[in-house]
Amino acid sequence: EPVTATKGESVNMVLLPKFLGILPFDQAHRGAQEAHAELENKGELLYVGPTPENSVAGQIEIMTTAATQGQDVVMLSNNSGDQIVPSAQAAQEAGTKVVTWDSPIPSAEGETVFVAQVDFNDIGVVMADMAHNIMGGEGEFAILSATPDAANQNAWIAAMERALEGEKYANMTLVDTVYGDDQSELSYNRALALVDKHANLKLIMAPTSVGIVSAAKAMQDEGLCDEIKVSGLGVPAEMVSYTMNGCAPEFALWSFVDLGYLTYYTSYLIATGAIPGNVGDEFEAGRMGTFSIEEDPTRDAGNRVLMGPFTVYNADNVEAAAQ
Amino acid sequence: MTGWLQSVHPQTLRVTALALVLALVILFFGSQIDNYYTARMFNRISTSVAIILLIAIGQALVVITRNIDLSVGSIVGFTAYLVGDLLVAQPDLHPLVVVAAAMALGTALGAVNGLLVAYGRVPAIIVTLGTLALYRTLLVEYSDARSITTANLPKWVVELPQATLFSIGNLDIRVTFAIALGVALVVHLALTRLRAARRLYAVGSNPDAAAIAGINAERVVFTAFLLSGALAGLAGFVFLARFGNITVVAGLGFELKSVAAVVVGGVNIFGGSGTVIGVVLGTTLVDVIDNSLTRWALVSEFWRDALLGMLILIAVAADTLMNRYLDRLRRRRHMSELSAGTAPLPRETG
Amino acid sequence: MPEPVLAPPVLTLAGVAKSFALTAALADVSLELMPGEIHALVGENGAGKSTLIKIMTGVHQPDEGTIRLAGTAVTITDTQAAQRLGIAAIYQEPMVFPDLDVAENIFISHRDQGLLMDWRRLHEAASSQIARLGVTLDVRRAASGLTLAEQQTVEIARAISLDVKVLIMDEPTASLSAHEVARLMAIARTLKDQGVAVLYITHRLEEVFELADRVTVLRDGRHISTRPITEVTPDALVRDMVGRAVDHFVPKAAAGPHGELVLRVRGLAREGVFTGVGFDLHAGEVLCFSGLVGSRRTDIGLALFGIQPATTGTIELDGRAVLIESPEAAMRHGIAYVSEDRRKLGLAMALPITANISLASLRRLLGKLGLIDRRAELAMAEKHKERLNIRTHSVALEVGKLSGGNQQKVMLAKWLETEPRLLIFDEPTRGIDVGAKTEVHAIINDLAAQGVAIIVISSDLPEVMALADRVLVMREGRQMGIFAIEDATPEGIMSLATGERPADAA
Amino acid sequence: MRRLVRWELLLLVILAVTIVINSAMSPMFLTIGNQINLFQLSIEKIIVALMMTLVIINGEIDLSVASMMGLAACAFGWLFQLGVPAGVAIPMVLALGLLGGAFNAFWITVIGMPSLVVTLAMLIGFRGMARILVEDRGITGFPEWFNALGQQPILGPLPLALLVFAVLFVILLVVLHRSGFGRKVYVIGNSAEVARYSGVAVPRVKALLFIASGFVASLAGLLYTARVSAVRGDVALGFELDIITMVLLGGVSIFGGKGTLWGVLLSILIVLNLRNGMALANITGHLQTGVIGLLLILSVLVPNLVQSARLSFRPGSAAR
Ligand SMILES: Nc1ncnc2c1ncn2[C@@H]1O[C@H](COP(=O)(O)OP(=O)(O)OP(=O)(O)O)[C@@H](O)[C@H]1O
Ligand SMILES: Nc1ncnc2c1ncn2[C@@H]1O[C@H](COP(=O)(O)OP(=O)(O)OP(=O)(O)O)[C@@H](O)[C@H]1O
Ligand SMILES: [Mg+2]
Ligand SMILES: [Mg+2]
Repeated sequence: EPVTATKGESVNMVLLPKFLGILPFDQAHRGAQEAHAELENKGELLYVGPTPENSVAGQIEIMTTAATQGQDVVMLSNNSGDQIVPSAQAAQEAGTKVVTWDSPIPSAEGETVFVAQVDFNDIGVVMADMAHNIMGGEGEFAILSATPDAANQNAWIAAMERALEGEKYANMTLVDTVYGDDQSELSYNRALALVDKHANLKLIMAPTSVGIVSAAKAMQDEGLCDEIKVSGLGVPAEMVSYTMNGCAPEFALWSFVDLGYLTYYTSYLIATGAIPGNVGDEFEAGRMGTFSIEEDPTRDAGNRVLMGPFTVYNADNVEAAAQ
Repeated sequence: MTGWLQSVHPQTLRVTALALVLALVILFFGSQIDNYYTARMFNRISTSVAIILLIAIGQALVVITRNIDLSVGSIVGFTAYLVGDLLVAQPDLHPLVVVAAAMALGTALGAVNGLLVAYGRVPAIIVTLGTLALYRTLLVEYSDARSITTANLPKWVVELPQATLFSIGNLDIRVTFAIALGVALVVHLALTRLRAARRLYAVGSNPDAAAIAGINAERVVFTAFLLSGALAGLAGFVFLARFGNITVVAGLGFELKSVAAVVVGGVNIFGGSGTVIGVVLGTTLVDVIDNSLTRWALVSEFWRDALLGMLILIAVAADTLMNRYLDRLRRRRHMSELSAGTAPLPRETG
Repeated sequence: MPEPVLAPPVLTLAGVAKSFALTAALADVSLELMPGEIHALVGENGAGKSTLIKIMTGVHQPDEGTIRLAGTAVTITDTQAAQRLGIAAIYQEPMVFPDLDVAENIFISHRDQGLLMDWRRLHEAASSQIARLGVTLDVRRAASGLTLAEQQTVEIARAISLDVKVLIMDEPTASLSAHEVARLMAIARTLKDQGVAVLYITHRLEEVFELADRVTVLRDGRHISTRPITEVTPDALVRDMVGRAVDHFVPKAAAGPHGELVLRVRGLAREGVFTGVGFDLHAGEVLCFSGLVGSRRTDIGLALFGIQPATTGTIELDGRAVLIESPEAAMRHGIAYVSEDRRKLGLAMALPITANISLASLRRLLGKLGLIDRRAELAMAEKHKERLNIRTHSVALEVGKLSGGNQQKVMLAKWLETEPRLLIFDEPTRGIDVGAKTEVHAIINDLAAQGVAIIVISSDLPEVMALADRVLVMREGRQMGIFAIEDATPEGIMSLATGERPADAA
Repeated sequence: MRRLVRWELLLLVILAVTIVINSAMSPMFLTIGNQINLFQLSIEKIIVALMMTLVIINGEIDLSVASMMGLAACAFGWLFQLGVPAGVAIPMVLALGLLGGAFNAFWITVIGMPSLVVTLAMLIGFRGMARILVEDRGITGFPEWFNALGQQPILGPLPLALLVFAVLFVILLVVLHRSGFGRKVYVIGNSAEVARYSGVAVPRVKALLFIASGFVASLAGLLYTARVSAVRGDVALGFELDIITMVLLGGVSIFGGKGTLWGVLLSILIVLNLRNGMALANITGHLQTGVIGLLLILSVLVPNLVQSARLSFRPGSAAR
């Protein structure tokens, strides 16, 4: 019997993104606001975050401050790896729940539960499949990731490499993995360097929204879109022109609005004590339906709520999604 | 020893040493990377140099006056975003108006720096460390987490990076690169020919003496910041055209990159000396090293930065030592001529 | 002889006063400059001379008083304004732009030369300005390599190249030797003939009497007297300046037998700089280096002090050959070098007097743990303040705020404190007043009497004649000869230094 | 000298105002726990800032400190993964810090390159070496005692890093303001030539400072590792600007020769309290950096304006 949330309780909640100022996290904020209104929470929903330059130290600082302020729950898109653990544990001890979303705490220590946008293994498979589609099942491709420290990207790349071992992908070779540090300029230059370094390159797979547009623009600018395609994870609004002109025929993403919404519900329920946050808890998350807490198969430890699914965008649906 | 050394200006010597180092670096990578000496490589590097060169030239103007502008990265981001926003709202604006708007915006931000440094007498590093944060804050607040996307930009902007002015064989001279080179040429001519521009050197060389010589040092410093802002604004426009997708992190880190290009290019960080040719060579040197390392098969992704740091260090050291050696050679030659009685005595003999 | 001047004064200062935080630098000073006169301004160190001229050129603003130019009251807000009014100055401390070449340095203040640089014309014009001063200097050279005297030359050329009504020279000859001084005086006279009012500040009284039409004395920031030169005697002038009578030069103690051989130099050379230097120096002996500006005397000092070590030759101290490759090494051997350029090389201008005086002998102030004994440091500074008569209300004052002469004394104090065996003075009395000069000479003689071996590099011939036991003459980096003082005449030294007489005639 | 006293007075006033406003805004602010947290959150930066004060007063700059912190942390993680016991790895990492500092010092004092260029290159270089060591891994699982060093109180409520900060402050205070070495640091900052002509071994002083700077940075890197009990390639990324900001706000002249450690201590307290107060008021991200940037500018601008306003009262005495 799934648990339903009691409306109108007073829960102070903090939504803590990797950093402020970019679209996906703002969308998640919108989803959380939607849930906040729906649940008639008498408490406050705060949206605070660090700057991109100071992300790790900033997240730790905000986590510590939230505990000091006696907030009830921090919803964290973790950019700090396990460096956040001591402060998250301290927060838990002080009575502040820590729910992660988008990007978990790798060791799961100090984390109550992780709201996963999709199954990380699935992302690997989908990326492999998109590559397979675009390349016609054979040839060389390379990965352009964010930073070497980006935990999600690393997990997705690992999952993709596992998927590539399958029979279906036998004629595809992953020749290189490079990092554009989630900055347009670096990503753009790295993409071109990949092209020069690997004469037979057919695809650049960029599991990061900054990387994928930069790579697409680079291929377009150098007139390479016919030979080398771009794919990965991207925001439809940013990708629409490249999908329509064939530079990036296919890419995937999930809804950050929904992710924010679901994270809010999960956190609210845990903070109000409606669910303890253990494996097996089942609950109702408003318009999104029923979810449950399960063990996270993509990490050595930790639990997750799996949102899913995600959408693969192509020329047929990207324009509608970009609106 | 050769006679020409004696007549060579020290700045020329400096540039020569730097050019030699650059040549060595290119020769080295040529032996390591297949298809290195190709038009494609030229196009890659020329286009990637274009943005940072504009910023570095502005930075050089400021550094020559014994100041520093750490806010250039934020100015680039700010103008890129605002001009993008303007273009989304009014896609039919004439390109020249757009460029003018970008430069005006940059100039305005540079003016704030300049006012505070020159007339507020606040050290440049403090002012621009402050505005580095402030301009970025303004951008974040203004943008409200929206980003500019390629899809909403006019076609001519999106296509600008691939626009080619003319080609020599396969060598494309892209418009963006031509803009940067054009600016470099204009500034070079100004710095060597324009009387007013020489005051930048005077002020940076000895601010006290400048005041006493009747130079309006405040105005000179203010102007340098204006120009740096204007060039960062122009770079912001090129940035917008090149990457299309502008978020609040646009231009992050350009401040240190431009300072690196400027000091590698032989501009004295304590003011008073430096040439545009040096800056062009310095920018190119750093960029060639960076771009070559990413294409060097032997080097794994994780080794790149360590090598980049070491190569910059070695290049600058080589430049320093070579420069010092040439200078010593020059002086020694002068003295041996002196004692042989073939050179004019440098001083009064009665 | 000066005619009685009838024309109205070109520049009039009336009741000018100026104070800095705790110092009243000027109080109720009035001064009139006539067109076509050379007006000398003299006074002790710190009397307020430089402050007065900085008020005329807009560097400082007066607290009280008025300035009139040709009868009309003016406010001189900054140096540009002064230049527009036709007032230019050569400052006491040369202010050149090290990164610009000599020619640009000379013409930097000219604003009527068009939009673009004409480098060829610039260099030609600069060459001719320099030639007017009787100096050969490559105008394409960057000013950073110039010696202090050369910098002074550039300053002078800059000032006289401007079309001025009033030219102020603040100790222009402080680092020039007789030869260049003569050229400068000739120029001053030419300007005077063209109707320019020249205000000439100097501590060398013989120049006052040779050049000036009238002379004004300042003391402690107050105007003491202004008189035609014909109506004053040197002694009267000194009395006005100091407020009491002063003996001009301390007579040299009879050159007694000198002590042990301290320093023996043979075949000393530094590649491309100087060559063939050799001499002996005994304890208690004063050896003076004489020569024209740029004759590389300073460089020998620098070699002995390890700043720019010699490349060939031997240096023996107490009969043992030593290698001096750094100032630290030189100081370990008991060598001290008082630089000619106090501003750039001698003093840390932003630090207090105490820290400057103790700098070279810090080690002796260090207690356990390497901490500075501040009380001892203060006592050290006070001791020198007394002994050298350093004019300041507090030894905690930043050195940069002292007058030029007092700065010089602080620098001397720094080196005296190291108690060296061999002391090299480079232009030790540059810019210090007659009283102080006498004091410094007395100190040098004292030190010699105590058995310190002393080298004095000086462009001031009377000083050389007064101090030296022997004189070493340099020309263009070569040692031309050594005289015992009994055999030396100023004319003999000069002709050797200028090459008018073959070297072997010495 | 008197100027500096006035500067520190100004900082003291700013600090007092910050504290008053903070405690009025948030009841949590003045709790001991929060006060310790406020230090803990930036403790490594402020430790490095103390050493940086000496480097900048000496007329130089060390931009490589944050990368050295990262390298130290990564070297520690890497050694630990290799099976080196933490107790052995610590001295090895500290030695690495000395070595890194000596490396900087070599190019600066022996080759004669400007420290800005050298340390800018090593800002990239040290970070790159950290990358070589850990690549894309995150390393955790250090021994309890090690993590405790960064997280548990050692003396009363005070954690180790805060004690290190206090001890380092006192040591550097004595060294800079009382010792012969400190005097030389000031003189060199004022004019390296004057120092040389006075027999000061300028290269030795500079080299010592850079070596010490490398050492302190590596120590800070270790303290950071203990505090967050994990290591990644981006440890301390970008800290250099914060560190330099604190030093400059403390009244230290970027041209060298001027400034005191007291000023820097006050500026550290201001920045930390301001940050903390804003965080408690939920002002984060760019707004926070913006406010600190504004403070940095205003703290110099306002006194300047006040001064010239006062001077223009007495007509025509604009002191230059
Ligand atoms: N900027 C300043 N701040 C404080 N005091 C100053 C400043 N400039 C000059 N003074 C003081 O004013 C007095 C007059 O100095 P000034 O330089 O005019 O003397 P001077 O007559 O030129 O001496 P000298 O012959 O040594 O050059 C001195 O006591 C000096 O210390
Ligand atoms: N061409 C030059 N380039 C750089 N430095 C120079 C040059 N000529 C001289 N110097 C430096 O200037 C200082 C004084 O030099 P020099 O030996 O010519 O002085 P001097 O004979 O004492 O004459 P002066 O009266 O000019 O001091 C020394 O430090 C010397 O190295
Ligand atoms: Mg004077
Ligand atoms: Mg000399």
